[in-house]
Amino acid sequence: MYSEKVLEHLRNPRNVGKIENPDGVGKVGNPVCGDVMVMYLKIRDNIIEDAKFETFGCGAAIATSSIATELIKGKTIEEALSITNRAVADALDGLPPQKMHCSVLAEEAIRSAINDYLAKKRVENGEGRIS
Amino acid sequence: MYSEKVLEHLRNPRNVGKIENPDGVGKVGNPVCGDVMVMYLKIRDNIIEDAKFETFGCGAAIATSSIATELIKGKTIEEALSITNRAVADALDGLPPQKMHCSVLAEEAIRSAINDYLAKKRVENGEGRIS
Amino acid sequence: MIYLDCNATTPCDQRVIEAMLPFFAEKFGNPSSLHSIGQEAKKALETSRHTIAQCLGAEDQEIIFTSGGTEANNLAIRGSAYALWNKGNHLITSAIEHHAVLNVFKALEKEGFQVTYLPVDENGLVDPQEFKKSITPRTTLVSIMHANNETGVIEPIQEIASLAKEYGLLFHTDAVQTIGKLSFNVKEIPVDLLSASAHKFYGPKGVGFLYVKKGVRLIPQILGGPHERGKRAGTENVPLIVGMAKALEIAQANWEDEYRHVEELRNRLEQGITERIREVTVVGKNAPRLPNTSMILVKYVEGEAMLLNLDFAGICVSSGSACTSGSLEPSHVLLSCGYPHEIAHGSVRFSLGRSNTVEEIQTVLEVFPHIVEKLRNISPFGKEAI
Amino acid sequence: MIYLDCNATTPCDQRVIEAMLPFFAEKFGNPSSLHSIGQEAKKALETSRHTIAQCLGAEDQEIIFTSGGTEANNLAIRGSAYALWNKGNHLITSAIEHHAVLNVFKALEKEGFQVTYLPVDENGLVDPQEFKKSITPRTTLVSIMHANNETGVIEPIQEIASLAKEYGLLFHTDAVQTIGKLSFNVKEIPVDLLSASAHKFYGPKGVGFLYVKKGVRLIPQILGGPHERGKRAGTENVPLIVGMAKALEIAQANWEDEYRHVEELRNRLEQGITERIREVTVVGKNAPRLPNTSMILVKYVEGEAMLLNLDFAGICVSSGSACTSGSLEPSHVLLSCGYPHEIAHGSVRFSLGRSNTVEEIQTVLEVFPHIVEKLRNISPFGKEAI
Ligand SMILES: Cc1ncc(COP(=O)(O)O)c(C=O)c1O
Ligand SMILES: Cc1ncc(COP(=O)(O)O)c(C=O)c1O
Repeated sequence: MYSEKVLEHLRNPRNVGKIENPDGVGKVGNPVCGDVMVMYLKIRDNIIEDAKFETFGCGAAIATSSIATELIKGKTIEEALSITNRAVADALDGLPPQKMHCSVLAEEAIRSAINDYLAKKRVENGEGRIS
Repeated sequence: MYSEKVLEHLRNPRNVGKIENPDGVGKVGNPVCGDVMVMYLKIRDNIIEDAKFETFGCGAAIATSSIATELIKGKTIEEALSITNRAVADALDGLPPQKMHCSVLAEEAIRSAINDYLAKKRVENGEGRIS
Repeated sequence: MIYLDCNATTPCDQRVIEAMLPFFAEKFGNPSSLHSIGQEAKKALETSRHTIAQCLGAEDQEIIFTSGGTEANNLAIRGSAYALWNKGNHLITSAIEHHAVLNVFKALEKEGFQVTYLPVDENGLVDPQEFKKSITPRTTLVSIMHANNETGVIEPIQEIASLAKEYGLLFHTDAVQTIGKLSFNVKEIPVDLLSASAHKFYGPKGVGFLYVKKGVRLIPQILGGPHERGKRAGTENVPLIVGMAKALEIAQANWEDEYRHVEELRNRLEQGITERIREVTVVGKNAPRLPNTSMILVKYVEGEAMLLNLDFAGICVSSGSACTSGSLEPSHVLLSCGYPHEIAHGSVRFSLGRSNTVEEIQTVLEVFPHIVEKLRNISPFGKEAI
Repeated sequence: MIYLDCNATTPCDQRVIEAMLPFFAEKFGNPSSLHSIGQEAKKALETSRHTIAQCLGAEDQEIIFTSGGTEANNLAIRGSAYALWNKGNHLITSAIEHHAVLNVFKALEKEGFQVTYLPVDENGLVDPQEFKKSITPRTTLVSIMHANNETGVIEPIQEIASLAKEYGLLFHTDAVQTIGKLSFNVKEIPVDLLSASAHKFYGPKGVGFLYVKKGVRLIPQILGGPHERGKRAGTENVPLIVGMAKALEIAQANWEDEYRHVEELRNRLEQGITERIREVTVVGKNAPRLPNTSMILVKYVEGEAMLLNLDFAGICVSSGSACTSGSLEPSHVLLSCGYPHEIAHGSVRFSLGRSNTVEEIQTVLEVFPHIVEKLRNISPFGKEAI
């Protein structure tokens, strides 16, 4: 049911683990539903220098997390934010219909980690202060 | 579904045909139902000397007719009348349930042919006359 | 043995057996299993579905596997009658359908549906105009068989399907006797549902399929796991499905040659019989017919007696349909054609197949007249006509 | 490949294949045909029925052939619920039945029946006293599976069957996972209906049977010809039925040896896993269980991910039941046992068979801990516990 690409990413997931002192962290999903993704980002000059993930979930959840980190590494924040779940699935040569939600989760994880970074930056820049 | 004995009687039916000037004739069944048996008897001194049949019908109908003629040949009228449909079926090593009615037909054919004989005899003996 | 009972069942083609064999013990996985052994089976399942879909001009997801023609008919009729229950409760079929169709309609009648059983003419043909007249505003479904299993007569389903479409009715055809013998393209004949059974075209018994046009709703009849897109539960019968696909592929590749072959033999048989035996009738002779089927009525004798005597001579035929062989009633098909009971009782069906030969037909033509003579000799009827 | 998914399906035994083979192309007749080729098939059919009946202590006419366990369950439940409709509309089953049972009951609920789904304890056991309490004057039928396909837990059906008898209820058991693995005698356990499926005991897929105790009325679900004493229409699947009989015969002759063999391997597997991997649970460990089944819950990781990684290593297992493998919900069986969702998601089912070896189990014990480690390493959970 899975493409070779999915299986390959499950076999050898890229960028597994935490990043110490990450610039952004995104946690999406719910253990009750069987999928939790945590994405860690290192960002410098608007560029995603490093991305890592931790995932509790099925084969597709792990593979989409893995490919997602690859897709965003080296990208600008804007580029990363424009990555859709379709693009994640396509990068894996497709997903079975009942697993498409994993690609949605990956998209959300990227978005959530970047938003975390942007929020922190706003605080640092004083943008977060009540004026 | 049929016993070897049924098939053997169908293969080589005994006593097929008419008897010229029979002492008794019995015709039972109905072409609409798919079974008609005609039994011809030659009777002397209360003994069935000869029996022949003509049958339109399935394998079981032909086999029961054939065995019935065998069963009654050489028997007294009383003996012949005591032959039940079960006895006819048993003589063929049994019949499938949906074919048991053929043995009933054979019993009826015997009975009908003997009754015909007895009726004719009563007429001959003047018993049939209105007194 | 001379086997002339191909409408009852056919032997598996050797290539079909070879195609099935690896799936019993080597590639034995459950297609629902996610591991490689399961996925290998899943792949074979989907490849088979594709092969079958291609043969019919259908899309893969329009093919639902069943345990045979009977189940396919049940699923099609009951499944769609209930899916359309809110639109209407009037259904139309014909008087000469197989029992796997007729008995479903009879059950539905008891459950509150109204069913019209269209009559047929003396050739066994449904009249499309009669069909049109029987349509009511409450009509939802019409089921007319493609070819009759007893007589081989081919119904005008192209016309009926078009009319059904025009009136917005669902159209089902029991094509169990035609799939494999003729070519069928669902793009040419606009059917919504079509039943087929592998063992009629040199595939294995116990497997068939239902073509379900995209968008047609069907209430599943066997419930359980999410197999067959929720339309039919139960672990898929992978080896037999692979066998069915192979059998259909072979049949489709050769149907025209086979058509000519069996038609020539069948015509030779019919000509020989009518020349050699007095007072016989070939049913549906003037109607479009399957090339392999010959239903013969022999006056004054009964069908089963002929069948058994032919069997003694090593010739396998049927008297009416195999399904009703236990029953005492003559064929409902022949009665519907207007033959009286006593004539309908005297039926023999010869149904030929790809491996029959001219020599075999010659043997039948030598043997059969003697059998009829023997039985007519036993019969109390018809002697005066000699 | 190390195949540890025997509850999903088993490969056909070579003797089974050999028994089936002649019936595809040589003895290929339709059992309804009256000629010798048909009667030869008919004889094989009835001999197979006899063999199966003997294995269960049943009478021949109590065995109805179906297209598998799913169809047998559907026929048993729907067929008897409607046959008893006039007596009452309350039915009882358990929460942990296979979907081929559960989904029939769910459909019956929509059709006006009331269904009690008995809960189970943490071991997955139904409580016979709970069952007794759920009986109402309108109760007609109870269906409790013999052994659960996911956990292998064996339900107290002897007690439940006796209670059902006492209260005049019909008792059905889905014995798909036990027939072939254990011995079953219908004289000892008073069931009225029992379902079985050949592909679970080294027979072919697509064939099963329903035991129907003499006198039990059943509304047929597939209508057509008069096959199977009017209880199930459709040309009989002779080769597969012959194969099923052979498979059951073999299984019955060896079940005790096999029982000991797989139990020893299973215990070795469970001991090895619990020694080597922290925070794992063996489901139903304290309940009577099938000797071949081990449902293991591994904290912090998800079942499918374990399954696929095991497959990379050439080891075939399942995560929950094969049937629900497409779904996102964790096993309803584990949830019914009271496990929280996140734990239930981490399930792997090992189900062993006759051909597994100690070496294979050893390999699993070497490979599996690494897989769990790898996946726990990927997981955001459970690291603090290391
Ligand atoms: C026209 C027709 N429909 C349905 C069937 C039933 O199919 P199956 O034998 O696969 O149950 C048959 C043959 O038996 C048939 O000839
Ligand atoms: C307990 C149980 N019941 C029913 C079934 C369904 O049987 P089949 O696969 O023959 O449809 C299965 C297996 O799939 C099962 O494990």
